[in-house]
Amino acid sequence: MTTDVMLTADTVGQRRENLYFALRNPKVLIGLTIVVGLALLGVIGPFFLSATPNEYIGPKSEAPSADHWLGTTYFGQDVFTQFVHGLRSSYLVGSLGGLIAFVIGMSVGFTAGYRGGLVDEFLNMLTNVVLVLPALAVLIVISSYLEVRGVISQAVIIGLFSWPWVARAVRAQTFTLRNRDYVDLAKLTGKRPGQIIMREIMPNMASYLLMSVILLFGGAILFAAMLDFIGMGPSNSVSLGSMMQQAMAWSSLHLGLWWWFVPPGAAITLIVGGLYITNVGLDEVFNPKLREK
Amino acid sequence: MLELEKVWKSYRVGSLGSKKLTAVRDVSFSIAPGEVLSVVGESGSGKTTVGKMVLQLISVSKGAIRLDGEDITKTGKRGLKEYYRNVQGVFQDPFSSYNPIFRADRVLEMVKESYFPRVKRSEWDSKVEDSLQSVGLEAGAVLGKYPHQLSGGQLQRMLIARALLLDIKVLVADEIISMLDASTRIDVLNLLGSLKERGLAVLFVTHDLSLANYISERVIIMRHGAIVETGATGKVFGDPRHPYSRNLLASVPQLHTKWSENPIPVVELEPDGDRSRPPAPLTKVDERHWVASVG
Amino acid sequence: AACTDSGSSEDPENLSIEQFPRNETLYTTGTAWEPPSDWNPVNPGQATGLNGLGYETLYLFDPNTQELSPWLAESGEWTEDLVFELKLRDGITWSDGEEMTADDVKYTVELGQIEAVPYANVWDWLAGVEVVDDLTVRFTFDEARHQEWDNFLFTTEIVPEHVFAEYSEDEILTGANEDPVVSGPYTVHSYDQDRIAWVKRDDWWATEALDLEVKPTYIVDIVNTSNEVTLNQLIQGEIDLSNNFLPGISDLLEGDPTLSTYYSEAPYMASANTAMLIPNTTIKPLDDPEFRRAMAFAISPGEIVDSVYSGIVSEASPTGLLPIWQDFYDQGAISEAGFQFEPSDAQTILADAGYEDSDGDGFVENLDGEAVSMTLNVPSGWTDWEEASRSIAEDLRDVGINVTEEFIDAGAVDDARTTGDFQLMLNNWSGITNSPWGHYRYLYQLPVQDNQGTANFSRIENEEAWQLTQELAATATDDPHYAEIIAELERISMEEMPAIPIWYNGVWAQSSNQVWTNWPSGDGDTPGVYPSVWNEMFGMGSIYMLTQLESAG
Amino acid sequence: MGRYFRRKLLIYGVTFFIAVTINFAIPRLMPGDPVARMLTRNKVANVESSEAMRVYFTDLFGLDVPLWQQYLNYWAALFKGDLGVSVFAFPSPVTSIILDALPYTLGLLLPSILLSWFVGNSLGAVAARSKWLDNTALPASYLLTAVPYMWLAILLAWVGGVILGWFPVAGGYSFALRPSFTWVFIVDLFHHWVLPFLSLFLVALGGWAIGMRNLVIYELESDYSNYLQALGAPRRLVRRYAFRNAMLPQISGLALQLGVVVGGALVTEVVFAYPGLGSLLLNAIQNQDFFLLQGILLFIVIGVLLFNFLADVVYVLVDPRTRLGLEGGVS
Amino acid sequence: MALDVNDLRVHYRTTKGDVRALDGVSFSIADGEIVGLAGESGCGKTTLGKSLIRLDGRMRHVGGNVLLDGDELPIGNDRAMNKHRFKDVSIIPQYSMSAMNPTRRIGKMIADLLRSRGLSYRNLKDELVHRLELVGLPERVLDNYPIELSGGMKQRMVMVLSTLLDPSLLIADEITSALDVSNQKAVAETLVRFRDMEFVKSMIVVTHDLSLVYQIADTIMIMYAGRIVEKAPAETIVKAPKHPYTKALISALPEVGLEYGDKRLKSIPGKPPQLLNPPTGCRFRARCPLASDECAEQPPMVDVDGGHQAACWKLED
Ligand SMILES: Nc1ncnc2c1ncn2[C@@H]1O[C@H](COP(=O)(O)OP(=O)(O)OP(=O)(O)O)[C@@H](O)[C@H]1O
Ligand SMILES: Nc1ncnc2c1ncn2[C@@H]1O[C@H](COP(=O)(O)OP(=O)(O)OP(=O)(O)O)[C@@H](O)[C@H]1O
Ligand SMILES: [Mg+2]
Ligand SMILES: [Mg+2]
Repeated sequence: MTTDVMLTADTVGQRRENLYFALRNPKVLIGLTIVVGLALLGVIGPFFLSATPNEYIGPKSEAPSADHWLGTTYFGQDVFTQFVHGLRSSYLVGSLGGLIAFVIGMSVGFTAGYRGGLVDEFLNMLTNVVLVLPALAVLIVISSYLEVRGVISQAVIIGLFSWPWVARAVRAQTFTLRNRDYVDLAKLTGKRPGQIIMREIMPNMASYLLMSVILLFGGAILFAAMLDFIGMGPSNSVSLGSMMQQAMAWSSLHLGLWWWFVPPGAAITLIVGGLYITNVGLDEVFNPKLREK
Repeated sequence: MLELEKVWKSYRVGSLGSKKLTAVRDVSFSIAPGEVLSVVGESGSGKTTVGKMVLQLISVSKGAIRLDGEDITKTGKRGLKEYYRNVQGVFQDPFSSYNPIFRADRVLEMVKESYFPRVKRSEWDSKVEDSLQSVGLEAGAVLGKYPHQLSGGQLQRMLIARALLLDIKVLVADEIISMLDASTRIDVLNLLGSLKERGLAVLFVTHDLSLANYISERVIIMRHGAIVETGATGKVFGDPRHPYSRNLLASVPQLHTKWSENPIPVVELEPDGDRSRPPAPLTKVDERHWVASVG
Repeated sequence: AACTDSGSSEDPENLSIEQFPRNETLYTTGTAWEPPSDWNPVNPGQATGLNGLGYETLYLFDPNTQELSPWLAESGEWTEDLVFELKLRDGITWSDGEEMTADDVKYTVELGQIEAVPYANVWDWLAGVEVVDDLTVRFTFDEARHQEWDNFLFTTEIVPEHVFAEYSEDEILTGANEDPVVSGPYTVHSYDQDRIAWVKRDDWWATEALDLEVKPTYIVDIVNTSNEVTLNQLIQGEIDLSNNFLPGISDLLEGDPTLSTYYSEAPYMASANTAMLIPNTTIKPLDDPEFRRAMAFAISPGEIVDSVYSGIVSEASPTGLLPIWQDFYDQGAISEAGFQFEPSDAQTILADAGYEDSDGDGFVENLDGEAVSMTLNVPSGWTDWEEASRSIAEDLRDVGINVTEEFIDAGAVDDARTTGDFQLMLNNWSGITNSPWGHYRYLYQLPVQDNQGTANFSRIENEEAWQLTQELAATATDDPHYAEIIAELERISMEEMPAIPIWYNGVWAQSSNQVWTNWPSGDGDTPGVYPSVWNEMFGMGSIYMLTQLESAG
Repeated sequence: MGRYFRRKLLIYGVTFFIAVTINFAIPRLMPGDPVARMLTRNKVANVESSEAMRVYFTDLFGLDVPLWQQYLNYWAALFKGDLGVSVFAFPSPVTSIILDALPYTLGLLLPSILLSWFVGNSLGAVAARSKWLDNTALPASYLLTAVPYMWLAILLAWVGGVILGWFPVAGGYSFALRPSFTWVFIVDLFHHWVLPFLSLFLVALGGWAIGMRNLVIYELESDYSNYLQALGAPRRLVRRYAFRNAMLPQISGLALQLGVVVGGALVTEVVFAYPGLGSLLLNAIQNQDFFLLQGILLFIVIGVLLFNFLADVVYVLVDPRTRLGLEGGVS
Repeated sequence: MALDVNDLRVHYRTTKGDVRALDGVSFSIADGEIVGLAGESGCGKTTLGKSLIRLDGRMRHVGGNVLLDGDELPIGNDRAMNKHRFKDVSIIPQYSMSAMNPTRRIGKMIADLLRSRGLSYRNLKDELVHRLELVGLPERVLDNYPIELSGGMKQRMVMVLSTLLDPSLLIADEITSALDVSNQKAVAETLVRFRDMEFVKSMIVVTHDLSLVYQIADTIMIMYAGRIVEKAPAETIVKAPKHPYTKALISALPEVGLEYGDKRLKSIPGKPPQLLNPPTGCRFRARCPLASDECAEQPPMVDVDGGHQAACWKLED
């Protein structure tokens, strides 16, 4: 039947369309290139660098040169080595912190949205409390409470505090989705709430969830940089934020060591900006209204 | 077989649930095997709510729903799963009854997963084929497709096939044809007809009086959450006693007769009152015909 | 507060801060970390300049000459073994016009009878104070702790009885004493969140008595900001004196002739205290003096001085005593028991003491064969210490001692140090004072308690050293026995190694010559005072900085 | 509506209670002893006397009683408006320290939030209708929101302060001045304010612009816009409506943003050594000043709750849709 | 002749190619005529209605022209079209519920709209109030926000607003499908009344409910897959349809009184074709019981008798 042939073509289109647009969307392309490129640098880079980031290997305060691509610090550490290691920890914090926040936000959001009623009100309250607590302040306090601060603990802390908006958004979306007929149908099939959330509701928010992950990832990187900058970062490793902190602490502005503080900030901007731009691109892909603009 | 006794439902509405809205008031009725019972009424009269309560998708505020004498509002989770072996539903919007991102036949697969986990694949496949057959679908044409690749009629029929996989006794059909095209709706309607011939009881929720008339033996007319008139279809539609029923019938557009040709004067109806009070009682006006007294 | 008609007024007190002529104002920073809030010398914490510009001490102590000279006091002497008689200068007036008398001195010292007053401990060995006449006070002692008494004389600020007697005990201990009535060369002009301004008094006693005149009419001290900011302001000439550690200053000194430091070349800064590696001697293998000595040989102070501090500090003497006490350095002891950076020696000592790497992980084990793994804690955010500890840990690892640096919250460092829950840490609480006695008390104080708040963080139990330290306290500086005790203590310290001296932190001072010149310096043979506004420094002669400054004109 | 607000108030009340409790707990969970820190900071190193002082001050700060007692005392004091005495800036009362810092924070944050909101929204609205602007301003906005505050601050300080020397890079005003209503002072204040302001303004700007653009596009696609256009309404009117409606979520967004105003712009204040609550907070933490820390956190919580509540109220007032929703109507 | 549409072609641009939603549509409407437009979902009814007033961003005017009262409507030119909208052509949209700015009082919105069209709200207000009363709305609704009105009230409000300037042509797209029967009737009757009172000259009523459109329309057009297949007076379409598609459509409609036991209704097998690549020839071919080889050619629209046209090769049968 001709109609059937048509339909098949149509389906494949619908499913592939998103991929097609995603791969053709310049924003997604540019954004991903930046993010993935820097990630690769952070992951692979350290294997090619002999020095550890804090080692004094070169002359002090030297401008970028062939030997030291990004110059050296006030103590003669190689800025490029630090930069590469910093990238690595930024990505680690970003992904771990983002993931934790995502999981919490999702759980709270789904539970509140699906259950409704008292459970919802309670979780809403919890969300509000976390939202009301001055996150930065609490983070600082908790960070200082942890005697030894590592990238992981930092990520956990960030994760524990950045979920509320995800929870809110997921809750709102769940509210609308839980009234869909197919949810009722799943109930009529004797499915438990957990199964319904996982198998009926969540897949329908996939694009949205993906974007939340992206935003959380970027947010966690920024937050971590902020903490690092005020000296609440991981104590024994190099991060992009702590590079800026060190640069400031050792008067790089006045000594003219711009190569010390410009690259880390630029990298964060690029990563987060790249993520955001990817996000817009994806948004255009998933939301045809924006695509047509 | 299925019996509702003095069922009430109120929703909490307004922000933070500050208000109560009584959607269904003191509704009692029963359906026998092989019978189609239509529920008609204006938008918001509580039809869907009744259907969902029968399906236990929403809780009952007061009253009892009995299947073969057992009050299912009291059974727990396990009991509910058993209940669904007997009572299933199909909803208004065929497209939203399917999760758009999965293949349509997933609804069938889910039934296997929940109720027939041990049935062999081949056995199951033939069972599916049979039930698709009985709703007039060709397995090859619908299996493995995504919802948007199928027509509304196909989707609705597949949902009915899904219900049939379970050997059900009662089907709740909530406006299952109102989203369909004029021509496909007939297919679905005729399917319901054949189901009833097979002994299924159908609760047919609709706002289209002509369809109700076409398919059902008995009808319930609801207004403001309560029953205003009920009885055998022929009697109710042929001799509507309640002013609301009359208004309703007069408003139905019909082919071949224009409104202008036999103008029925529209009667002013009493407005919506205090819904928490019990509604006007039904009085028998004829054999198999009850009407609520007009206050 | 500002007067509206200030233009016509000649009185500098009536000028508001924006009207201060730049060439009569000294801008300082580096001391205050919090908004000025406390003008009470009796409780802990005080606004910059309160001790020295406002309240004054009876004596001044010159660290370079190790001499105590009378200040508010005209003279004082031990009239008997246990009696000290002090004569106050005549004609000292408080800023409210009242005369300062012997009663004020008696009152101040007796305030120490309140337990929570910082100098309450003087009453452990002081028996009584009596006013002999208007200007004479007689102290009688249970025990003549000469060094401690000297210390008391140049650190305790005399407060006006007529003001403080009005205060309740609570007010004395916790009050802010706003509008302080002072004896010194300046009074508080005004203050704000981030600064305090002092204005010169025209009836300061020393102008007449000692022919001293402080040059700046105004002193504005700025609450500490970041290094970056301070550096910038210093270069711009907005700030005249910064008394805080400014990384990179040595690089800037070369290019900027208007900047100056105490010394014009390395180490640039005078030494203020000894930064030491504190081992916890209650745990293995740090309980072993030989092990501690091996560590001393393994660490390269030179690396820290050069890399971390770019040469603005100097390496510590193995005795740990500050250079002001170099006359007491006992060369014999040093050549016998001293140490210097020599990794091979460190390894030899380790091997001789039986520490070896038997499992081949590159690090030595305990004598019982247990693996050694220690952490060196410094407060995170103390960037110079962080860098220094990296260097130390690396040096130690190089000789096979497994140490990792670990930066933890400053509060956690405090806790660890107090409770003894640490392995290694850096500490520098032994600084300039009138006698090495302070240093040894810091090292050896006994008994060791559960909480060690201020001294003996190594928790070393050396009765002999503590005995000697107490003896030192009771010995007068001119007593020939004095130097002997110190020499003995030096030897014990280098053998026992209760703490490993590494470098001397500086009396950080960077000054700009754009507005004021003739800053005190350690160059040449002028025995310069320290160019510092640290509160305790005025009592150690920094007040002379203000009388010697010259306007750059 | 009264019922709605009563319930809201109740919820806010409970949230406040929990948040305050957490505020109380947080500093006490930190390592270190504030009194010991205070004594060491002030070089009270006299071995014999320091113990006596420790006891005295521990008692003075009420830290010697059991935790539950401290908690009750804390609430009792709170109701008397007494936030205690600062350890760090002893013996100043916490309230006065906070109130002293508040004007700087407000002076820096209010303008930067309000202006970035205003400019960002205008920019977003314009971008929504101009392809050219959309392609230039939007990527720039994304980059701006991605910039870490401190980095922008450092760059501004470096370029505007160190290299060009146009602006001072630290402090709220010159050390040669005292706050007063004189031209000299105001100009100077402004001069110091420019760079920190810019760093906050620029980063926030991008976010608003992006949000506004998306909202306006969404509104332009809505049914009412379509209907207006079908009735031949000129684009101007359609856009005006779209802009107004897109504004509503932005208004409550603004209110929420204003809620965190009292939290201060910590990193900015740190970079520019700007006096304000942010740097105060950092100081309080670094010095284990329980009382100051509690006080600041309390201020922040109150600020956030207050403005959240305000956002709720504003929303109900400006958007008729919510008003009906509250009354339990159906649409 | 109020409206004359000639060979109108409107396509949707999509990534996969053009959807030929209107593929050569020609018809005309007389003054005072109400034309019902019916057909299965997706056949292009909405597209036709919209194309006469406002092409949206994805619609493309490919060919054909539209004459209204003898003047050509510049339907492909959004800007030029603007002056005709509201005044000459107006629309009652499918989404009356959300057609009004939710944050503006209705009266204010109308005033804004009129003013932006260079008209005076004050002058028109009396007429507006008059018409509101006609549909049973009090004057004070002008001070309400849309949300404060019930669905039916909103619908009537939009009806009054859309016809306020007495347009020559009114397009009413599925305006009753969301309503229950009593409201449907009221709305339908209002439309007729508007025509009778000459608020609008002629009207296209788009719906898929034949029985409803039969109640009010003078003429009914049946669309199938982007084309008009039959056009005739309402009575004729219902009682004597010519096109096999129309016949099938009519026979699929139940009536009050008809019961399942009496007579089975029959549906049309199959599904309408995709408009992305429509089949050549008669588009109903695949589902038509009468289809034969000649149907591979596109059948022309032929006059059956006065005012009755159909496009089918098998009209004689
Ligand atoms: N989940 C819910 N929460 C609150 N109120 C509800 C909910 N579901 C339905 N209602 C209200 O209950 C009343 C009855 O609704 P119901 O859906 O049963 O009507 P209906 O007769 O099915 O109408 P329709 O013909 O429009 O489907 C309506 O006023 C509706 O607004
Ligand atoms: N924006 C669009 N982009 C692509 N194709 C479209 C778009 N809008 C409509 N179409 C297609 O154009 C054809 C005609 O659509 P139209 O909305 O005019 O149908 P309709 O007859 O009004 O249907 P219904 O009764 O469901 O409203 C359909 O095949 C539809 O899929
Ligand atoms: Mg319903
Ligand atoms: Mg349509």
